[in-house]
Amino acid sequence: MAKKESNFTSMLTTLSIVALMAAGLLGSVYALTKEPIRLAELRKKNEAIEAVVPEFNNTPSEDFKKLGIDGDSVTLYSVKVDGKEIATAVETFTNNGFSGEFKLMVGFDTTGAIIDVAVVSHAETPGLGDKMEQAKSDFHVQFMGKHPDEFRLRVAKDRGDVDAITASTISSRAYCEAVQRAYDAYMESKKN
Amino acid sequence: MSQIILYTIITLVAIGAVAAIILYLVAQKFKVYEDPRIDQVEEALPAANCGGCGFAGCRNFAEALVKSESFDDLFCPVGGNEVMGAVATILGREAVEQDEQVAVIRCNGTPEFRPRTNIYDGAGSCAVAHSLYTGEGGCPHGCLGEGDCVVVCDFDAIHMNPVTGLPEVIDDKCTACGACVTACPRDIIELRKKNKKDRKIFVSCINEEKGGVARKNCSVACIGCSKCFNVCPFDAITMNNNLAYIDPVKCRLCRKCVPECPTDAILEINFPPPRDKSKEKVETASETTDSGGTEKTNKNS
Amino acid sequence: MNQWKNFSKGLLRENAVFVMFLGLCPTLGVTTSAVNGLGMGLATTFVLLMSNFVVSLIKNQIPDKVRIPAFIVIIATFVTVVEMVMKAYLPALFDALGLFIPLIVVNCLVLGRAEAFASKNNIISSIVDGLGLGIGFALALTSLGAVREILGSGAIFGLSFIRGDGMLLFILPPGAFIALGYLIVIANKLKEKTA
Amino acid sequence: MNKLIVSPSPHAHTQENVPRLMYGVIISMLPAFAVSIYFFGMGMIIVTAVSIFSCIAFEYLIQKYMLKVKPTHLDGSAFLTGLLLAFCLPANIPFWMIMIGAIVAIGIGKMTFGGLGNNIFNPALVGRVFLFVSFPAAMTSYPEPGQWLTYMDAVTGATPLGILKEGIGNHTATELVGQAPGYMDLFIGKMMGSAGEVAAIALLLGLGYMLVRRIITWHIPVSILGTVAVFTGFLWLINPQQFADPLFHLLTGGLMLGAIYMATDYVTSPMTKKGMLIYGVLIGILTVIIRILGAYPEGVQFAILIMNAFVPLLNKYFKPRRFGKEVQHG
Amino acid sequence: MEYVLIIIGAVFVSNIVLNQFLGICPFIGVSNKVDTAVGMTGAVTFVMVIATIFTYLIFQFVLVPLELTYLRTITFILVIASLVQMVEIMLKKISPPLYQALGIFLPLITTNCAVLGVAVLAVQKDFNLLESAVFAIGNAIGFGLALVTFSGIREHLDLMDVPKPMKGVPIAFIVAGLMALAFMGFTGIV
Amino acid sequence: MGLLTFSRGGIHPAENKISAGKKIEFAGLPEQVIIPVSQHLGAPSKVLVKKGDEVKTGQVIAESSGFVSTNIHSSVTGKVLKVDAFPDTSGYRKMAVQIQVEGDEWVEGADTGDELITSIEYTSEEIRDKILKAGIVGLGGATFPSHVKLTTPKGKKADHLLINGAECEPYLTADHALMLEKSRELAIGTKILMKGLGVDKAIIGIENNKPDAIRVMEEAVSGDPGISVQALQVKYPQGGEKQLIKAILNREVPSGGLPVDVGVVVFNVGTAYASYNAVQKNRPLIERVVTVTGKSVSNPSNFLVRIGTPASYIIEKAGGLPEDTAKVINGGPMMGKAVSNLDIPIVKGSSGILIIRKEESARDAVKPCIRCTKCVSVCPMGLEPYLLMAQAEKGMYEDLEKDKVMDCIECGSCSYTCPSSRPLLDYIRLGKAEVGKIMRSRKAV
Ligand SMILES: Cc1cc2nc3c(=O)[nH]c(=O)nc-3n(C[C@H](O)[C@H](O)[C@H](O)COP(=O)(O)O)c2cc1C
Ligand SMILES: Cc1cc2nc3c(=O)[nH]c(=O)nc-3n(C[C@H](O)[C@H](O)[C@H](O)COP(=O)(O)O)c2cc1C
Ligand SMILES: Cc1cc2nc3c(=O)[nH]c(=O)nc-3n(C[C@H](O)[C@H](O)[C@H](O)COP(=O)(O)O)c2cc1C
Ligand SMILES: Cc1cc2nc3c(=O)[nH]c(=O)nc-3n(C[C@H](O)[C@H](O)[C@H](O)CO)c2cc1C
Ligand code: SF4
Ligand code: SF4
Ligand code: SF4
Ligand code: SF4
Ligand code: FES
Repeated sequence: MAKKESNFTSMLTTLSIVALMAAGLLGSVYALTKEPIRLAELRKKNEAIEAVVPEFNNTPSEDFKKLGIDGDSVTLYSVKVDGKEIATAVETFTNNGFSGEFKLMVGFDTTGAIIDVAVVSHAETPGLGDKMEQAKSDFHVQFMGKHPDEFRLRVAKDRGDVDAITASTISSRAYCEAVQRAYDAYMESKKN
Repeated sequence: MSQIILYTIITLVAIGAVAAIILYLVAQKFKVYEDPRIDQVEEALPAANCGGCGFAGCRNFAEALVKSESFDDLFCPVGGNEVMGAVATILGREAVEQDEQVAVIRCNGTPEFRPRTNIYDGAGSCAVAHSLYTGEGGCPHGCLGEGDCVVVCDFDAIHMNPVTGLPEVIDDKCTACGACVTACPRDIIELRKKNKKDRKIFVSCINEEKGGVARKNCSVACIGCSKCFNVCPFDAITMNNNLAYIDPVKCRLCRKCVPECPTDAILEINFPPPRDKSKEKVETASETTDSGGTEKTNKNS
Repeated sequence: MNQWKNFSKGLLRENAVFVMFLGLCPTLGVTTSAVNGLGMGLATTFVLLMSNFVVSLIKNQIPDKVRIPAFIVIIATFVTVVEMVMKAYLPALFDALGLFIPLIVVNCLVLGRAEAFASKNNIISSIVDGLGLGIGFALALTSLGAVREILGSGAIFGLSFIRGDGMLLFILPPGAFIALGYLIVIANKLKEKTA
Repeated sequence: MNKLIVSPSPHAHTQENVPRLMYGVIISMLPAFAVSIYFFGMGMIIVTAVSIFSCIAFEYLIQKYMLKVKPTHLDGSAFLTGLLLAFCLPANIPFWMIMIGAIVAIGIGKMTFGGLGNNIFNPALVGRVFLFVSFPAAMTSYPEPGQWLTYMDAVTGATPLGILKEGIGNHTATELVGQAPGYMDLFIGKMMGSAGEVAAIALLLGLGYMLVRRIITWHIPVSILGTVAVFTGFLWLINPQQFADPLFHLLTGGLMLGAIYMATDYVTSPMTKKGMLIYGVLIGILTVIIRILGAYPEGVQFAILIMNAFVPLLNKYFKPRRFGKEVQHG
Repeated sequence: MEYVLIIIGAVFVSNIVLNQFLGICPFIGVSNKVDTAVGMTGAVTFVMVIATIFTYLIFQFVLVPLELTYLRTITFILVIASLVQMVEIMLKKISPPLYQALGIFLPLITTNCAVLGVAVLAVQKDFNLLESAVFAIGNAIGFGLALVTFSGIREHLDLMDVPKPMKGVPIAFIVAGLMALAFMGFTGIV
Repeated sequence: MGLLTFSRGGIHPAENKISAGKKIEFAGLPEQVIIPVSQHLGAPSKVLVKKGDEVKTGQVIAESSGFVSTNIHSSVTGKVLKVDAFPDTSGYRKMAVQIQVEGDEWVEGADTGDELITSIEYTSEEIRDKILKAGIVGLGGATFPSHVKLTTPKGKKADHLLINGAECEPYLTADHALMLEKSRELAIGTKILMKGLGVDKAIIGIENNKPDAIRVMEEAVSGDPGISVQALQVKYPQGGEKQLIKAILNREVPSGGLPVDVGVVVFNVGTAYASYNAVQKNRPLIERVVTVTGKSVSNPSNFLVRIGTPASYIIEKAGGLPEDTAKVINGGPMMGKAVSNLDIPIVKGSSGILIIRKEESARDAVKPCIRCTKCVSVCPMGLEPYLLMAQAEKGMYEDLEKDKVMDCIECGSCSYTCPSSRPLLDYIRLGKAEVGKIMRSRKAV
């Protein structure tokens, strides 16, 4: 079959047809994957929340409020069982990680004690800073059950109660800072 | 859902169309004349604009192709040989068929024939040695043995024989690129027609000094006696400045000249051994040079 | 054309990464582990395969002047499809590959093949070509990922075989360049042997 | 008669050659080596021996079996690379890490480029930074001085710069400098740090020796040390609470070792005096920036490597003043 | 100050080539000569800034309102491709010398991940228009810094005796790796 | 005045002036002489004699064949044996006249007496003509025809004459001996050259390691207000004319330019002495002072040698070739040429025959450049020898030209100083030759 002649109309029509077909395909795939993508994202958030609080039966990822703090915002998810709040999961951040910003999820029970801490996203060095991930070390365990009012959220070097990850003082310190920020936000929200 | 598909279609088509129209208008307005062959060549290229060819994009490469005389160093790694072939067709620059050639070393001044009179202690470069003096053997035309030719060969086709102090060409590897010919400061290397079974007959000397002088330094030098010239039935030999030269095209490899040479300056390589006793001497001579092992048929007997 | 030859050339002889040096960004960017390399390789293979297929299918309907834009649209479409599907069903891998999924669009390998091969050959050859190159690309990424993972974390496909950590450097950017540099040398040696 | 030797002029040559230069540098490092043995004892000896031996062995093996060229492992440069690598490692580092560092230094840093004279980056520093990045834990725990019979089991602590980096923000610089050893201790090397970098006085002695023997010129070390002094002095004058004083910066960390022995490596430093000065000043600036702003407490190693990359450009754009460029009448 | 930080971050800390792995193909391909590298840098800067601004506008004012952000990739690449071509055509007519200096690099830039990458990163990072432009400039400088330095090293290596199997691309990668290693020193300065 | 020197680069190799203080001795006449017809820069002279001709000492046997060319005279009396190509220092054959020596009878008009003729009774044209006729070329080594240097190009003006008594080459003492013994003649020769050139200032530059020569010369010129003596620090290559001009007058000859561009002309002391003989005594240039020296030489000497005398002849005179000889050099160790055979004739440019022992001769194995910058810092021309060598090796001629390879004065300081024993100058010379070719062909187009 001979090649098509290149003139303005043929060019325009071909391009339009290609774009049309592409758009058709894209639109349909989008429509098909839209829900799964939303679910996947939700699942991620919920998983992070689940990791730091006890069982619940509401959808905390849809029950949240944002609180502006330190030039950015912290999100507080309220965790409920049968409509009764049993805990709060706070998504908090720090800008002082070894590689800049990272995000944590901190669970507080109704008294303000820490239930658990999990890492939401980070760019710390694999093998060093990334030991703060729950799966990679027990660093988070020392925070469980501690109440920030009596547990000094600082690394030992800064005269605190936290044992830093070996060779990762910077990450550990940032981690503490983020937890502290979560607590501050939690207390703030309690006040109102 | 259908609404999303609709928006998608509209947006995409709109962007596409707007881009196309603007481009079309701009192209019309800012037209510049260029060699149409550049377009043609560009067509043939993959348009990957990957820079793999070393140029800044396919068009740039196409311009280079159109402008350049030959395609040496110009190659598109994405398109490969097919594309390059297509480009050659467009530009009508099919490689001209040539007689296959191979490099030969026109010096046979081994230490045995050309005793060493000096020791060279300068930079390991023939060019440097050449500009300095006549060479360890005193012959102002002979091989200096520092291996400039070896260094430039990209095909590993030429090596120094440590025994003879002369370079040797591996015929199968030599692509007749001529790099060694240019590199040799003494023009010792010549590209000669490749014959059947890699046979060669050539005068392995380029000394233009008078016979006596030439021979004093090297016992296998061409002394310009013209005996070979007289015996050649095909007029393949010419004499110039006390030096015989065998034209590789006219030469029919009859070997008549070989035994004539009083100094064994004419080499025959890769021939079966001579039938005749009187040629024994010649054979020994070429055997010595061949001791490096490049030649196969010599030892066939 | 001999389809096996057509397929196998992409594996080593004309390997995109080791020989043609195309698509280097994802090669370096995502290969912190063998799995990531494999995932990226397969995603690229899919796009390559589909775009080669579609391009060879419609090559005669497309006027020359709009060839490139048309191809880009086609490729971008498949890239977006991969992007969305991966986000929906393999979110962890999607996070690991990040920016490099959309960047498949500009991978010279894909556009180059569409242009150089698919727009000139029939459908079967184009598919085989895309598959060969794609798998070659995936192989290269997987091997680089494996090397970096073994040296950098002392693990392979996530299975750790030493206590503690490996040489962290290989997980970090400099390690990617250095490992690839030496892999290219090894690939060249292999190529010489098989040639 | 003998055969006459023929060669182009000149027919005379100095006594100086590569091994003599290299061993000259090695001799100049002996005082620093002695001080380090005094402070770190057995660890220092083990680390140095392993490092030197591995560098020479890897050079030999790579040249002989991979590059297939005549080995030059005894020309002193591999010895020197080994010695310098040892000097910038902690004296308690496991010996297998030293060997990895050596193979990286010699294999990647030097032989990949074709051996002596061809490399772009300082091999010993490549080895060190490779280890630093690969094994940060081991590379950031330094033995305390004064332990003679310990190696990997040594008691460790933080370097003065480490104390500064860790503490700044929560404490003032003056407080932190006070926590570190006193200036006299810093000067004689009684502090935590890499095995050979501690003794400022011994290193300066070595510098003097190299200058007298004309192995190196003053341009690089002086421009680096001068820039660091001026830059940190300036900051200190602005805010002594936040920034440590220049003397502290000069005497701590690997600055002396780097400025005297590693930035001056012929192969990886510029070819002209102008180039050397620019190179030195930029190393100084980068060092201070990394020390003060960066994530790492110490910046010399990176500063030198970064500037190594710029050396070809410096050589390209800073040529010696040619004779007779401008005509003078006078 | 904020803008300065964006630039320093893009140039030194997360250098687009040495740390982000974008634009590696031209980094390896067009780095044989310093002069070429300088030309390439000029062209990349030009296109990167314009492309980032355009794509930013289209993203914010077309795709976001229509909730079509998933079309990001396809629209961006279309915009960049057309833009490059348009610039090329116009440059050829308006300023042939400039075209000679920069234009020849333009086609190469379409398929350079760096341009698309920066455009995508700029919207991903929620920058505003000015920040996006500054971000693009920073990355272009970062690209140029790496490319020019690297080409200086490669020119230098041409004079050196690099072992045969390492010659060319392999040694280029090793050098890039060691440069990346050196640039790790900038970690944390912003 | 204090000690002066040039400002950048330079080296100080062991001086080894073993033959210093030896009186100049006439070497005598050999059996045969071989007189090359090209002993100078420029066009070879045209041979006027043929086989069998009888010639007298001082007779013209080859005449100038152009402006940059000069006459060649027979240095002996005898019969022409052959006009043929004979090997020169390099072994390549060059045209020369071989004469069987029969005696030493001078041509008419030559004044062979010793008395000093002080007054100069010639115009500058006449001086130039006499110098051309006498076949005088620069005896400092470059053998550039002296009458050309005396002819100032249009639009340029010389204001200073420098007499080069630096003799910075190790071992050589020929100029030194000449200054000690012929100081008065030298002073007159200097005045002749000043007149020929039309300048009224001349400075004689002498390195400080020859204090006796400085004293003697100061005495000899004390009556002439226009001439002064300048003591110089000992530094090689102080004798290079560009360095000498920089040292004494602090002027820099521009790249690619000539000394006259900064108003200076430089002559060697030997040239000044030869000019005296030519102008005042009608004696053409047929002999010169040659140092024969070396650590093993039994009798290191300064000989007055007839042009064309075989090197082997004067080596015999100095006690014969020592057993441990490895290398024989025509000239000094820094710039001289190693000879490939001992029968080569002494020519106008030969300032010494240096015999080197085995242990000093061999070059070390070439090692890679360690980029120590020593070559860069010793190069008196501000070049980068390590780079030039690499470029020459790789055939990068454009870059070579850009990096000013043509400025290299081939002093060899770089090769001398390189700790890696790199043959820097060997390759730089090669590069210069190639670049020179390219530049000439460009000019031709
Ligand atoms: C390549 C590399 C990556 C690093 N990554 C981290 C990190 O992710 N987190 C961290 O806190 N420190 C990191 N560090 C910093 C050092 O380990 C630093 O010495 C340490 O944080 C402070 O020492 P300390 O924790 O032993 O007191 C890294 C260092 C290097 C060389
Ligand atoms: C081509 C050429 C032309 C020259 N022309 C002049 C001239 O016109 N005037 C002059 O004073 N010297 C002239 N010279 C001589 C040089 O200045 C210089 O004295 C000579 O080359 C020897 O110097 P050297 O021994 O330092 O190399 C010329 C030299 C050359 C090679
Ligand atoms: C490196 C170098 C060293 C030289 N050393 C001397 C020297 O010591 N004495 C000398 O008379 N000429 C020396 N010359 C030659 C001078 O440059 C110059 O040619 C000469 O003085 C001019 O005088 P002439 O034409 O009478 O020879 C040297 C040249 C060079 C390039
Ligand atoms: C003054 C001087 C300093 C040197 N510094 C180093 C160094 O820091 N690191 C190193 O590996 N080699 C050093 N060397 C040795 C040598 O130059 C090095 O092995 C080459 O870089 C290898 O090509 C030095 C040599 C000298 C003369
Ligand atoms: S350089 Fe070329 S012509 Fe010479 S031997 Fe090698 S391949 Fe043959
Ligand atoms: S043939 Fe020529 S280039 Fe080769 S070694 Fe002999 S002289 Fe040198
Ligand atoms: S480059 Fe030339 S001028 Fe410079 S030191 Fe070497 S020989 Fe002398
Ligand atoms: S003196 Fe020798 S080793 Fe030093 S830079 Fe020059 S060439 Fe290289
Ligand atoms: S893949 Fe990034 S520029 Fe080629």
